[in-house]
Amino acid sequence: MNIYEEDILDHYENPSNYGTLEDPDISYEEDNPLCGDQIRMDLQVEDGIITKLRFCGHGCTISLAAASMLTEEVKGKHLDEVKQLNKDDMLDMLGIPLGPVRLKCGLLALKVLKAGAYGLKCWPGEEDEETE
Amino acid sequence: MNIYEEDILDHYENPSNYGTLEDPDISYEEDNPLCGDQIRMDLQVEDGIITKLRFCGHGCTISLAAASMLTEEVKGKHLDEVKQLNKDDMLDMLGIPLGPVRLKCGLLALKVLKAGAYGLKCWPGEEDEETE
Amino acid sequence: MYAQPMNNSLNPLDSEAIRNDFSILKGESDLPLIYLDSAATSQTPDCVIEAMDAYYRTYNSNIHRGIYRISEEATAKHEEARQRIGRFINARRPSQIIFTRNTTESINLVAYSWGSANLREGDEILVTVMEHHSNLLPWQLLSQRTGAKLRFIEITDEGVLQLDGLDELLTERTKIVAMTHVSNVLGTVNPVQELIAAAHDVGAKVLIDGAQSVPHFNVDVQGLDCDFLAFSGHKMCGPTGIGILYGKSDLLEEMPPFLGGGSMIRSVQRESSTYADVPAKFEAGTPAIAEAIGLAAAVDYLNKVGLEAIFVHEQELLEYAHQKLNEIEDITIYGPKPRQKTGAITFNLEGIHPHDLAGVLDTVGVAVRAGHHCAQPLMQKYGVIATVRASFYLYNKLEEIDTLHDGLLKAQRMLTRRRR
Amino acid sequence: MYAQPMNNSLNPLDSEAIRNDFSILKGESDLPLIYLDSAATSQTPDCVIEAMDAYYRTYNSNIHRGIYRISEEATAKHEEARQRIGRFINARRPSQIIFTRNTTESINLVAYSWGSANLREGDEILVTVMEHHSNLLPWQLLSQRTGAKLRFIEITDEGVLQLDGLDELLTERTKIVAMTHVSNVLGTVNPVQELIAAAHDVGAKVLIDGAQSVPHFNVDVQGLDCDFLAFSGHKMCGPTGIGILYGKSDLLEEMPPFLGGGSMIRSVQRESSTYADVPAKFEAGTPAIAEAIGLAAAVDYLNKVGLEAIFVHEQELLEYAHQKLNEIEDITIYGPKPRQKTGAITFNLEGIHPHDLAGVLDTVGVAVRAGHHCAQPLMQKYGVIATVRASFYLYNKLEEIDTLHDGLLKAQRMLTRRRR
Ligand SMILES: Cc1ncc(COP(=O)(O)O)c(C=O)c1O
Ligand SMILES: Cc1ncc(COP(=O)(O)O)c(C=O)c1O
Repeated sequence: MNIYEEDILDHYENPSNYGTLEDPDISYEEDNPLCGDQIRMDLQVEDGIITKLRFCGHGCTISLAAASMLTEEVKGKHLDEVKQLNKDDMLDMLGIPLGPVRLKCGLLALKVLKAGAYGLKCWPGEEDEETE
Repeated sequence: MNIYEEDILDHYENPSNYGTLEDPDISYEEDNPLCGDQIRMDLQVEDGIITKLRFCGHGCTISLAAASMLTEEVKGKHLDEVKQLNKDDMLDMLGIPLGPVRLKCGLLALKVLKAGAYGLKCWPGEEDEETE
Repeated sequence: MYAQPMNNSLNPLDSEAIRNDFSILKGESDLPLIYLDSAATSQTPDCVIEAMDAYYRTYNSNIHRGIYRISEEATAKHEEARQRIGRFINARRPSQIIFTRNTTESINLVAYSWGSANLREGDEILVTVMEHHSNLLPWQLLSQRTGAKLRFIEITDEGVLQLDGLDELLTERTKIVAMTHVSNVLGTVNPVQELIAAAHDVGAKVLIDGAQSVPHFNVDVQGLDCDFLAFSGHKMCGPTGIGILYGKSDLLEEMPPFLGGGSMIRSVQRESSTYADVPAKFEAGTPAIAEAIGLAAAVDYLNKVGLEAIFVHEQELLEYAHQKLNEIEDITIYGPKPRQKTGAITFNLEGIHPHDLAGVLDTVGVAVRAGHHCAQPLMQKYGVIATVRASFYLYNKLEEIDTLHDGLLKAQRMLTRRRR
Repeated sequence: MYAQPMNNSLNPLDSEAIRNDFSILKGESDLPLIYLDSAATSQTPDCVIEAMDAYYRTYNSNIHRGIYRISEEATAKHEEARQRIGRFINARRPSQIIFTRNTTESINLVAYSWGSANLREGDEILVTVMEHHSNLLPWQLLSQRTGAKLRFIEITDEGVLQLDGLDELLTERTKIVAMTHVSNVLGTVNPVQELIAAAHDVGAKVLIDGAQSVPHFNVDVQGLDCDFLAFSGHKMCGPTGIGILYGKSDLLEEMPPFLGGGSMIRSVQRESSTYADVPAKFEAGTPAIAEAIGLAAAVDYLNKVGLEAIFVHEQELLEYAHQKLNEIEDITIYGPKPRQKTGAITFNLEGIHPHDLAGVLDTVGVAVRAGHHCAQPLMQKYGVIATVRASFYLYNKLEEIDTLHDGLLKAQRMLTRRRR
């Protein structure tokens, strides 16, 4: 399995929900200082439901494709559901195996979205796992 | 070849020139802090010639046997000759191979004697060798 | 203390089978190697050597930030090693495991980073008289930098901590207690759990020097509640060049960096920088990658044999060693009896220099250590300059103690004649 | 600069034969490993792995103070390694070679020990904009501790040091100049010899970061007259976990200790201690014994192949790489031309993220590094966040550059469509 699957490249080339919102209820932006990738998410929310969202930024195929896929996934969902999304959900959407470095790319959009949904302290992929 | 040769043990058991001098011209003492061995050398010198000498102290077989052998060797010699003695001369007297730790024991007496003959900055075995 | 009670229905350890795991113990030299110096460094089983070889021969590459197969593999294996080592001491999170070179560097890291940030003139650092220089010098240097005062817990003649009057020593002025879990000279197992609780009562942090405990019995950092634990790979069947510092997360997070360089940063500007999260913050530069992987293999090996079985086996060796060595005339054995200690027996024979004992033992193939064992304050307490130490590990056999015993008699025959 | 002129009658290096010395390059995976990341870490020849194995399998033991055969053997081999490594850089004495974990620790040792003892507010530390974080962060931290000010030598657009106006930067206030011999990103070889002389003229000391020079050409510390030189084993065919600090004897002797612990002492009392002579003073705790022995084997290996032959071979690879990569549309290559540099070629392709370039190259078996290369101030100077770097060493072949070239074209086909 190759990380440059057609599906990833399609999203990279023609991302869904790319852009910004005029008057977002929630807007959050974050970068990965190691590679400079940067994603911003703008959300319009009604009764906790995400009615509209846009992302923008720059980055590698993985971080942009992940952002695009994620926006498709969460549109129409409740913020509480967004808060439940984890690393594995994001990897399922991407459908490719990611090495430790690219994992950070793959999770950047999710991090931004969750940080938007509520304050987040650390990277989703880096939540300190228990040793057991 | 064993470091516990009879010759070494003999010197250890019946050291030559063990003791102190009443009124030495030169007296110098030094210890090896790593193992606590301690040697003192008292010398009587006439016109640069060592006419009488005694050593005392405590230590392992190697350091005491070395001291005993060394006193035999240098008695009647000129201090200038003493200054020329080096690690290999001492090892020749001992006649046994010494590992890096025991080398320090084997050279303690020589160090003390040479320090007595003139100020010495570092251990004879540790004179910084050139790399080439 | 150590994981008690021992399960006595435990399968005894098969030391013959174990010896087969160590090439060095199968060597074909004329004299067999009777290795009784594991407290200095342990032997390395073949599986550990092979784990490192596999790194070098199949996926050698720098970790973190490498976007290609072997670098991803190396990164994954390195971080997996952190996990496995963390689990071995029951750390809650892998990020609490910081890779260093050895116990010494681990302790210095705390003394520089935590120490310089937290100690002031008037504060006190409490250590014991039985510390290895590696758990004393860093605090001496810290005390010179900060003006904090070093205080000492004394030991009894039997070699156990003198805890009456602890109230005098452990006070609100005490900011950190740095103590060894097990004495590398006497084998004494200290009551660290009680001392940690007492230290926390006065608000002091506790660093445990686990160099001689982690290899020999189950050390549970959450159970002990220690703030820091330091240990070395090379004393627990692992390679040289790798040690561990465990720390409580909140402490590690608020500590300033120690070494600066690659990998410990989040972002660098010319004049200043922000730092990475733990553990990266404390791991500047290319780490000892092969060695971390080797240490994880050692941990797996110890788990496979079983720490409890190792402990029981060592107790058996110790009891036998005490019994045999006590038969020797003019011997002085330092420290407590078996059952209150682990791993090592330390002694002197009247009138024979420890160097000579070690030298004669070498002629019969027995490797022991003679010297101050990097514990001069302890030697000073006993009024000696040096001792001989025989120390045991999972691969030692009872018969080896017979050879030790006979070698000591040989030394007496050779060297106790009529020396003054 | 580097040992010039190159002897052109030199036997060219036989890279096919050399590849046979490295198990990892003979791997039987489906995709061959085209390893173009030696500036991050080099591959390890089998002879180095075997030298370490021999230690573990036949004479593994703690060094210094051990009075038995294998400890004496280990001690002798460890000190012999110091000699051989010293000779490799033409150090006058083995005691000038201090074993550390890596370049990073070597530089931190100087910044802590020499730096804390010698720098005051108002003093200045001069570095360059092309430093690796490991030769920047230690000085940032030192400047925070002491109040000394960091100043920077700029670089030109071609990636060489901007030396007009050096008089302004290098003054009596300058206490130390810390600079890399070779840029790990651009490959630029800096005129360190001239800068060392200029620094000495104003009374400043000079630390040379030799991480990228010592592996690639002959570095002569006496010829250069540098005060300190730092480098890493893992970038010169040696193992991980070992680095070197070279220093001038008088400096090392007057510097205070850095890490405290076993082996660095002469004598220890409770409150204070006296310290051992160099190099022991700076080598607290059990050192990376196997690794020192491995690094000496690596040095022997490099000597056998010949540093001059390696340098010539790398120049050939570099010339070819520049030529092939320049054929690619929309490529930006950073840094100077071959002949003014060594080891590495760094570039970006318009509109493609460096991570993606590295990712696509990985699919054709090519291992390169993408990122800021621990040189963010340099990235900032070029206004980029990351680049791709291909770096070469003795085992690389011209054909591998063809695969790199083709992989880059593949990435362009895949990824340069109509992204905004
Ligand atoms: C120029 C330079 N300096 C310092 C370092 C740091 O070396 P290490 O990670 O081995 O400490 C590197 C390695 O990338 C380097 O290239
Ligand atoms: C109790 C104790 N602490 C610290 C050390 C130092 O360990 P290392 O030399 O691996 O840093 C030792 C090793 O002898 C030890 O026994």
